[in-house]
Amino acid sequence: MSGFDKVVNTYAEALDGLQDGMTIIAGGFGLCGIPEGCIARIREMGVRDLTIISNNCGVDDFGLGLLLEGRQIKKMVSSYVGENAIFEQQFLDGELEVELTPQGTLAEKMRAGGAGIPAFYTATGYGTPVGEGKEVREFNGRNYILEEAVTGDFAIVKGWKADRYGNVIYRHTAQNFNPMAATAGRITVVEVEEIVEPGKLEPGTIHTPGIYVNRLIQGEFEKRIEQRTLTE
Amino acid sequence: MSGFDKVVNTYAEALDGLQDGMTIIAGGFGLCGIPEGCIARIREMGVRDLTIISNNCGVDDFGLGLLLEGRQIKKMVSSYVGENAIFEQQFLDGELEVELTPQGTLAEKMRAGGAGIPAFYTATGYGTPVGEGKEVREFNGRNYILEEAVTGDFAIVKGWKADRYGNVIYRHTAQNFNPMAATAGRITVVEVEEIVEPGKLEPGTIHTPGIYVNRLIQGEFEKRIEQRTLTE
Amino acid sequence: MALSRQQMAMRVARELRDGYYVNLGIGIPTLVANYVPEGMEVMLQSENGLLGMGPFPTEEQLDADMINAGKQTVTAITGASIFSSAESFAMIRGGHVDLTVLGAFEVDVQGNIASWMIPGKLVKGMGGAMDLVAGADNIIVTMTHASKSGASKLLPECTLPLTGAGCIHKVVTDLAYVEINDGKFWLKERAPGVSVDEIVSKTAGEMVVPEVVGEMGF
Amino acid sequence: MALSRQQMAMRVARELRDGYYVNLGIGIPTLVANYVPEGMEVMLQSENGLLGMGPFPTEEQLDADMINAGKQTVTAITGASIFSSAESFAMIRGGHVDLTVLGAFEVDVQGNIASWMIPGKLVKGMGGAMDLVAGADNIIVTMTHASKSGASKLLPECTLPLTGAGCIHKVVTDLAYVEINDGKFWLKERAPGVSVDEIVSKTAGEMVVPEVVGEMGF
Repeated sequence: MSGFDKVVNTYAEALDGLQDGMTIIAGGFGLCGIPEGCIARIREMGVRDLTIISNNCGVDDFGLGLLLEGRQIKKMVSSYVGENAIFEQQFLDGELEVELTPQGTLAEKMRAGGAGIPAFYTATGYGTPVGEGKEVREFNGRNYILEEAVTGDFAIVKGWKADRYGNVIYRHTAQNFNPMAATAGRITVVEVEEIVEPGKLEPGTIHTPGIYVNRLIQGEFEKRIEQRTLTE
Repeated sequence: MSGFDKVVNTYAEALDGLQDGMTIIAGGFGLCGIPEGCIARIREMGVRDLTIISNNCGVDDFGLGLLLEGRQIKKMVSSYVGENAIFEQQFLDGELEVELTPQGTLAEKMRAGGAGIPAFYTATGYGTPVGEGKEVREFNGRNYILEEAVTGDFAIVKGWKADRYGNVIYRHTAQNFNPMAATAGRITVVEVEEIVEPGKLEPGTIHTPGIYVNRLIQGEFEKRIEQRTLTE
Repeated sequence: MALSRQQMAMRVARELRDGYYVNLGIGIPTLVANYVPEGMEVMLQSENGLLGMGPFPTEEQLDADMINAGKQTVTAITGASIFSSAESFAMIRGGHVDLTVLGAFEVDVQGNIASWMIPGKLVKGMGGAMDLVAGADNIIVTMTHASKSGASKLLPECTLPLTGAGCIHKVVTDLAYVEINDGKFWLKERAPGVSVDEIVSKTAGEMVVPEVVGEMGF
Repeated sequence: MALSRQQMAMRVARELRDGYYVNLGIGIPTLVANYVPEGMEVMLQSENGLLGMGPFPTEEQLDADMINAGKQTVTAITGASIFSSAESFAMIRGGHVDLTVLGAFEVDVQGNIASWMIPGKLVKGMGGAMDLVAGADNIIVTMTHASKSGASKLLPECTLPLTGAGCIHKVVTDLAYVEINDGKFWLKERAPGVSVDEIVSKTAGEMVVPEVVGEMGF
């Protein structure tokens, strides 16, 4: 198995090296497909002054909300942060900095960070507060703004199945931001529901090739539902 | 099945509307995963002055080489065009214009074209003939050049299986440029080895969602091997 | 009489075509899915990464890993595809979605839209709205024509921070169907029993009114 | 005596580490795969879209849909992944490949490399070479130290059009292992029986020569 075996046995190993002031890119959308175990471990570690790049910031007592509770986040880069009273309080108190980024731009910034694209143009946000201070350029008669890539010291990612080489498959819409996050961490940690032997996953169905993954851990997941909507 | 049934029964229908002077984006790498039926039909149609954006240009008597044979190509945008004597002759005679583009930049330009990203920066080609005349910009102490997206009037794509809604799966390394090509055509034509009913393909394993596909046709493929290398 | 929310959704639904890929925002836009005309099929795109969104699940189908952009549990229809958020917004930004329906606070004669931020109030974020308005060629805004206090939402110039610039051409309000072109509102249809005068009086931006304005039928 | 092609590949192989993802170019670089040290595993990336390239196939395994970047039929190892060319070059350009080995016509003291185009000769294209040299932190160029006519390929400044600027730091030639830093070549090792004088005489760019230059062992 040797050098390509990415499996670690504890979250302590998985997040070894995470320090105050670092930037973390987190997968997940709402509470769906979030790296629950990594978040719990970061809470336990007590590291502070974190910059977190994630589409949302969880709820008060679950997901990234736990790190707000621990006053560990200095800055959030997100598209929507509306589900969280602690968030609101820390923001109003000036403890928490927020950089609102359109959802598609955020996904593309992560992808760009992993793909060696330092910046790209997008029409999203042109003429809005998001475009303020950013370069505007016209292509084919339309105006676009320049957006720069993001990368993280760590990326924390939730997968479904992975082989020991770190080839990952996501389940349903729990995919969301996870594949891009996985490419954009200097150290990428993936937690999954099941680890299988190499060869068990069909090569053409792998969402995140193992080259992006540094540490892999099997976790247990509450998978809390944010809005339980049922058919009548 | 209604409005989402993308299946057409003839290549004539599949390429209806293709005219002289148009730009075609073609999937494939070498002779692997090339839209054989579309190419044959374009040869038959005799349309001329085409701009073809494709990583390679086939060989003399197969693949896009057939369109060279028919003197139908005005310009090739490719990363490597070395396997083709007709190509060489037409290029030296000044009949054929060639825009050499690094392979990764070409793939990214197609993706950008489909993804509404008009341009992006890349280090690839900086300081080389590819960078000449292109904007150079520094990000984090490194120099990058600006590359613009490409789109086509048509995209011609080779898949493995697709459902009638145009959800496509590629087989092995016949994937190559096909998924990006599929996103970048005003009209995207996909030919596959097998068409199945919707629901037969697992939603999370689909490489090209049907939203990108306008016309789908079941073809027959020679799948010629360019370099047959066997283990001793 | 002003249209109900259901009637507004019904009016929007008339813009659907067979085979459309559609993104529906939260609120009235979501209701549009209930009024897809008989014999027509549309496929719903949810920007978190699902093309072919189905109805809410039964207890047995309920799955925390299957949600929509509103974070509600949903199902996927037969023939759906599921992908990353980067791929999802590639579709959106690349103009592959045929119709986008969303709410707004204000629109103006230049086709600007404000829908995400009220200064002084806590800002929750734009989510995918800026990408949706920037990416789509075909957008319908649906909102009440005026606020409860009577202030017009169809303005000469948006007063709130924009979601997108120059991207809106069609507006369905509770009073009218209005198009936006050449720096003007163009009154196209009125709600049953609503007078042109009422619509004009509640439209702050310049509006072109044809001699005859047809009444929507329901 | 100058190294054979096999010995050059063997010398390059000493730069491999367990768990490295490696991209090997055509020619001598391809031979490196034959000299992976015992007990060490590396995974080969093929830039058309395959991570975990295996050996050539048997007749039974032969599959037109499974080729490498040189368009040769190959196999995939257990634990391989297959993806689009855009994803493949995201890996490459994003710096995720641990080691890239490729041939060249020339390198110079600034770390520039020329490997794809000889003016006056027909240009076939750069393929993925420009992406590979721009994306990798760790690149080894392997080539003969001088041309057959004796012209040095280690120059003060490349004369041919570049493949990449300032990106090369390690060169394995048939005569020596040379590093490039601070605008100079640094002689690190010499081929068995090759004198420092010969190396210096065949190196046109400024070269720093330490007092003792160890001989490569094979």
